[in-house]
Amino acid sequence: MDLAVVVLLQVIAAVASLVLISIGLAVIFGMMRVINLAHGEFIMLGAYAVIYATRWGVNLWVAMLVVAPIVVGLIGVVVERTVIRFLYGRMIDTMLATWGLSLLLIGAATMIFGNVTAGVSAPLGGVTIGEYQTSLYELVIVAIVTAVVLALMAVLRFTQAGLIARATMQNPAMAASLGIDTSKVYAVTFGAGAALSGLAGALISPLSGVVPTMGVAYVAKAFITVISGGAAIITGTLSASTLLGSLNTLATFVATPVIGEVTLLFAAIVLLRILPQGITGKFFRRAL
Amino acid sequence: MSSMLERRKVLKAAVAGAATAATGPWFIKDLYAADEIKIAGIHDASGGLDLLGRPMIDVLTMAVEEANAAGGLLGKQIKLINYDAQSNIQYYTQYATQAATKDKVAVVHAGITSASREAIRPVLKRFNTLYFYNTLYEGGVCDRNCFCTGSTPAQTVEKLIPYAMKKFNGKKIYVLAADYNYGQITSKWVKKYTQDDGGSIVAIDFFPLDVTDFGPTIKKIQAAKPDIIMSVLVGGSHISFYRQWAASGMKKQIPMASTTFGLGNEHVVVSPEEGNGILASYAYFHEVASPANTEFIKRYQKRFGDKAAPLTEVAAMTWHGFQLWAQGVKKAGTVDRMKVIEALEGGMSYEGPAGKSTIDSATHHDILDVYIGEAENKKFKLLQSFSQQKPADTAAVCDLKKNPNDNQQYIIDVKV
Amino acid sequence: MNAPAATTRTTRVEPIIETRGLVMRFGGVEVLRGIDFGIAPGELRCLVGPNGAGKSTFFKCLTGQYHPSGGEIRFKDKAIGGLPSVEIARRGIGIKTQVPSLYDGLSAREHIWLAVKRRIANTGGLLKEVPIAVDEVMESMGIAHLADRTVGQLAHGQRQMVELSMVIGAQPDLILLDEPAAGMTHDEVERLAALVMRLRGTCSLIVVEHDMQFIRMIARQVTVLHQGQVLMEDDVETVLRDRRVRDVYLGKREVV
Amino acid sequence: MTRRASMAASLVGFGVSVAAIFLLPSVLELFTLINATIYVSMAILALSLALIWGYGGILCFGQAAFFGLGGYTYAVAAINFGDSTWAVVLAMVVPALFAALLGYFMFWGRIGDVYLGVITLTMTLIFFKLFNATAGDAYKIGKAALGGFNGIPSTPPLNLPWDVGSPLAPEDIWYIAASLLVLLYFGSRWLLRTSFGRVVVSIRENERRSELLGYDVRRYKLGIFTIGGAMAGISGILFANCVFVSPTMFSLFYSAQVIIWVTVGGIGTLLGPIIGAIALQMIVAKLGTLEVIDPNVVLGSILLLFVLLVPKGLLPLMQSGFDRLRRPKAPVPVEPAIRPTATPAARRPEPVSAPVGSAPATNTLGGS
Repeated sequence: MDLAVVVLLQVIAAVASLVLISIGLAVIFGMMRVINLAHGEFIMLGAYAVIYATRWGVNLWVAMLVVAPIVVGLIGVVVERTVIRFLYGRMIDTMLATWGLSLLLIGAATMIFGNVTAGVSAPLGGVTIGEYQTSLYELVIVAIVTAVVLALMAVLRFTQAGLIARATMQNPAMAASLGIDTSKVYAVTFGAGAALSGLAGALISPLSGVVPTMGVAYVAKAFITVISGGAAIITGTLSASTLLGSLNTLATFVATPVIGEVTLLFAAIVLLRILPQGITGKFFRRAL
Repeated sequence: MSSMLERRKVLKAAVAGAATAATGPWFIKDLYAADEIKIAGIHDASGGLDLLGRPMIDVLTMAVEEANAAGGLLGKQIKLINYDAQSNIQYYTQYATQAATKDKVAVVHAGITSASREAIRPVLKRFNTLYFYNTLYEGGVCDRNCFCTGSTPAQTVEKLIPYAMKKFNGKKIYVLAADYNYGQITSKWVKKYTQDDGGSIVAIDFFPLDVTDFGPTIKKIQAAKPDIIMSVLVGGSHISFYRQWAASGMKKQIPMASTTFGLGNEHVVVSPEEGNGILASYAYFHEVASPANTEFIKRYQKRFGDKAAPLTEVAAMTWHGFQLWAQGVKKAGTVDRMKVIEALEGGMSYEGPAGKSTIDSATHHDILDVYIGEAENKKFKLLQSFSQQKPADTAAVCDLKKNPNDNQQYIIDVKV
Repeated sequence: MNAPAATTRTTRVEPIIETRGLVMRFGGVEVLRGIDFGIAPGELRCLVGPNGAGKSTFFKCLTGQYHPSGGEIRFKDKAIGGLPSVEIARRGIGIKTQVPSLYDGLSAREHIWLAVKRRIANTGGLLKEVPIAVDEVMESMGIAHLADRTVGQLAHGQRQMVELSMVIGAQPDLILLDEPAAGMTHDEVERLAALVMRLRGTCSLIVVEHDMQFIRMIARQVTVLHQGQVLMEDDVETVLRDRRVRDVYLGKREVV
Repeated sequence: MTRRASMAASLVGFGVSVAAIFLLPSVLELFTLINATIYVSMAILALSLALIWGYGGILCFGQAAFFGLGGYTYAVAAINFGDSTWAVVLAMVVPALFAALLGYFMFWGRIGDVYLGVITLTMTLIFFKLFNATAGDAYKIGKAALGGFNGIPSTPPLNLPWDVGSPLAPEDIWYIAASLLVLLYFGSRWLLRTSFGRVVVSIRENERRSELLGYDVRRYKLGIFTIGGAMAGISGILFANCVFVSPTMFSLFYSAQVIIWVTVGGIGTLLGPIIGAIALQMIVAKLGTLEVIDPNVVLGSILLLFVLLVPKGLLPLMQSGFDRLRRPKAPVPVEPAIRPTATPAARRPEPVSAPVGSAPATNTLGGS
């Protein structure tokens, strides 16, 4: 019984971490039809932001929840202004350009931070569930991810900024004729997506080693999750993460971490074959 | 490409003519190569294995510097070429080829993981270049061109398992191992010695070197309820395990021993709460209190200052490996590969920071002093030592005296 | 008006293509609302109607680009509704789309080659016949002088001719022309009309066109589509005189 | 260029490359020659993607999958057979078969542009993970242990056909690799001139049109995809011979690099990607030894700058520059001189989608 609860918690944690690493990419893809292959490096920069902020004496939670998103968000705006905006409407080209950016950032990080593994210790201790112990920090991540998703939903649905953003993404020409500064909307959206990636990196940093190349491990997974989810940002990411994350964790329990990963990847391939537009291309089409 | 070659030739000629070789660009050094002995080091100074690699490079550099300061070898200066394989096996092959065919070095000290060793061993054998592998590993390499100076399971794991079972008063062991030849074979030894000592293995889980998420594994371990965790994990990513293990609160519940913890200074990287109490066994610890070691560490810290990391077996054995080779060259009076091998096979021995290492001529492995230590506040507390342990595992399968042309790594058939 | 057309007319010939109750829905919007339509082999039919009447959607259903939501399409007495485009093309329907659909990076000759090669391969002919046939088509269509030009660089009228040549070069049994005269000069329109007249009899044609001059030049029978249904069907003069037609369609355009 | 001029250019190119193949071993030192062999084998990989992506319009992020399969098949077969002859054949057949299977799965499922990219990428990752996890004793194919992370370092080198006693020296492998590159390059040119090749190109230009003409687009895509897979397998064999076989062959690193080479060299050309592959490898190798700047920075900047400033790639840029030089002397053509550079639509295989809703703005309103 306790084991079932623990497994369930583990599944929830895995789904949350998949949402966490994908949501920044999903915002940028869903809103702008741009696939940002430098997403993994935004995660990496978020993690480094935490490492350096804590070294300079910033409180760990402040570093994770405030410093990292702001730093990476600003980097995102700069990237949008200097690269992405020249490539709107050219999806493949943006993929290639952001891939170049990804390599550039890995190289730059290697030169600046060194190709060595840094890390911070996980805050908080364990909690006891019956006979089992689990990490409290994992549960905190679940809570933060839930909060982020709810906030994102609220922003998109209920605020003026969200409406402007959605309008611009739906029909830029129309939005422009209504007096909306579309290029500003794009920049802010890209920045917001980057900030979410930065947050992801920050929250991951206590759990895994921080190296310049760490993003590579996440970008493919995030990419696959977002595409499997389809165009709807939140519903798509949630549904794909739930499906893929659960399969991954259960397979890991039954077999090995490798089989878990492979199960996730196979599931994504089969899913895309059945639903070439992703989950929300078929279901929940009107969702956010 | 040919134009580059052209330019190089022209430059060579120009510099030779002007006789200003000393200030010439780096690629002209071939010209006065005859005055020096070139050796190569190939280690990971970056990437996931940098924690292990950098002290090895530092120590090798220091060994060459000290040798040169003392007048060099056979009256010639030694030139060390350090390659950074960036934790990428492909670079190992590439640099080994380069060291052998382009630099034409006298010896290559190289390799951290067993994967990297098995990648370069055939290359150096093919190009007739002597090879020293200075890392502890799973045993079984039988190759006359290769000397393995690090410890093997028969020297360390055999001592560690009964010690841990007694200290932790438990018999059920859960093994976590890196998923490549080192982890695969070492976990077999762990199983063998556990069973020899009356214990049992609950499970063996393998993890690729890039795995960082151990959440499900930690839950699995809890469900299996072992008495002891045995970690055969390797490299930067796997450090996450120690962190996540402590964060889940399990560290207080189940004690841990390891064949690798501390080897890459994991005990310094993680916090004391995460690392304290983990048992490990090596042929060298930074904390070894011999005069030779104290003196050695003093010189090392003087040379590298702030950069000086605590030294571990891989660094110490790199030192021993270089010294053994240098002694072999002196005895042979030449850097000629076969003559040096023959000199080394004459029971060559060196007494240094890690105590006495003697080359076992039948296996090309070392007879070593071995210690068991416990991590305590980013250091190791030495609990017990065992002097002059033989590489019994490899000796059981390899006899280069009888079969000098043998060239393989025996996967020792562990009876379990 | 809702009676199956054409077949009830003078001859009792089996129609080469026929639709019954053809319906096409997009989400909640019904663009085709039960179209009954048919033409006899060798017939040339013009299809007119205001913007949004469903003409291009109708063509897309006939060529398998859309899968009809309901109703039936029969071609040469076989049901083809919902078959993939390739299959329909192979059974002998060719289309010149409204926006010229060409290979901008290829030469005109390569365009015709692709069409002729498909036809000859389909009929089991020898590949070495292809180049000769390609030259013939270009000669007869009057585009031989464009043969080696990259189509992306041609003027609009020339592009129309290349696409038309490609469609004709494939020698389908039924040709659908979606606004072939759009963007052509007066001379080009006249040549086009002559060409269409020449094709009559060798194959069946359905032409969607707004240019009433052009329709008058080529058509006898005209079908009027309005809001996804057949409004009327008659000879060209009758249709053009009809008040309903003027109301829904011609009144909005100053073509006549 | 007229047909005759291009024929002459081909002949000259062929002559120069043959001369280079035979001259290089005598001027280069062994190490450089081995590196040159690696470059050439990677250029074959670039060529395979040039066909699949540049001409077939299939954005494949997983060329490394075929490359790795080729390498592993070769290693496993050569170890088991002892003789490399059938190993070579198998190492082309297996990736080709796999490409055919994957292609069937994708093209018959009507999966397009970005989704093709995701699936091929995912496939590569699966291979990487699986082969990385084969260190255990259980993972043996015949006599060959797959070795997991370790790979198969003791891959036997190529030998003379059916003559195990004559393993080839690094020089011989150079001759083979370089000749293969030349052969495959001219073979690809020939392929694109056949009727199959022309239809493939037409599909890249306008898939819908080819379908409406009655071409079964899926089969042609499958064909070119399979050929590209086999070619990547050949590259894998050569790589296995001059480096060694390990799971890194399936890594994102190779998939990424090959896309960069094709982009930089010029998509829609065959020579461009070859030049791109060789030039960029040389640059990165040079920078790697200088240790001043991280090679990733250079590679990333190059890709970024090319996408932004030279989206058509190096070779088309040079060609149009060349044409512009020649132009004033040639008789002024009658039509307005729009060079292909001005038709960006032809550049990318798939029509690119704009931000939501803005794509088909103009044409759908005109009456349907």
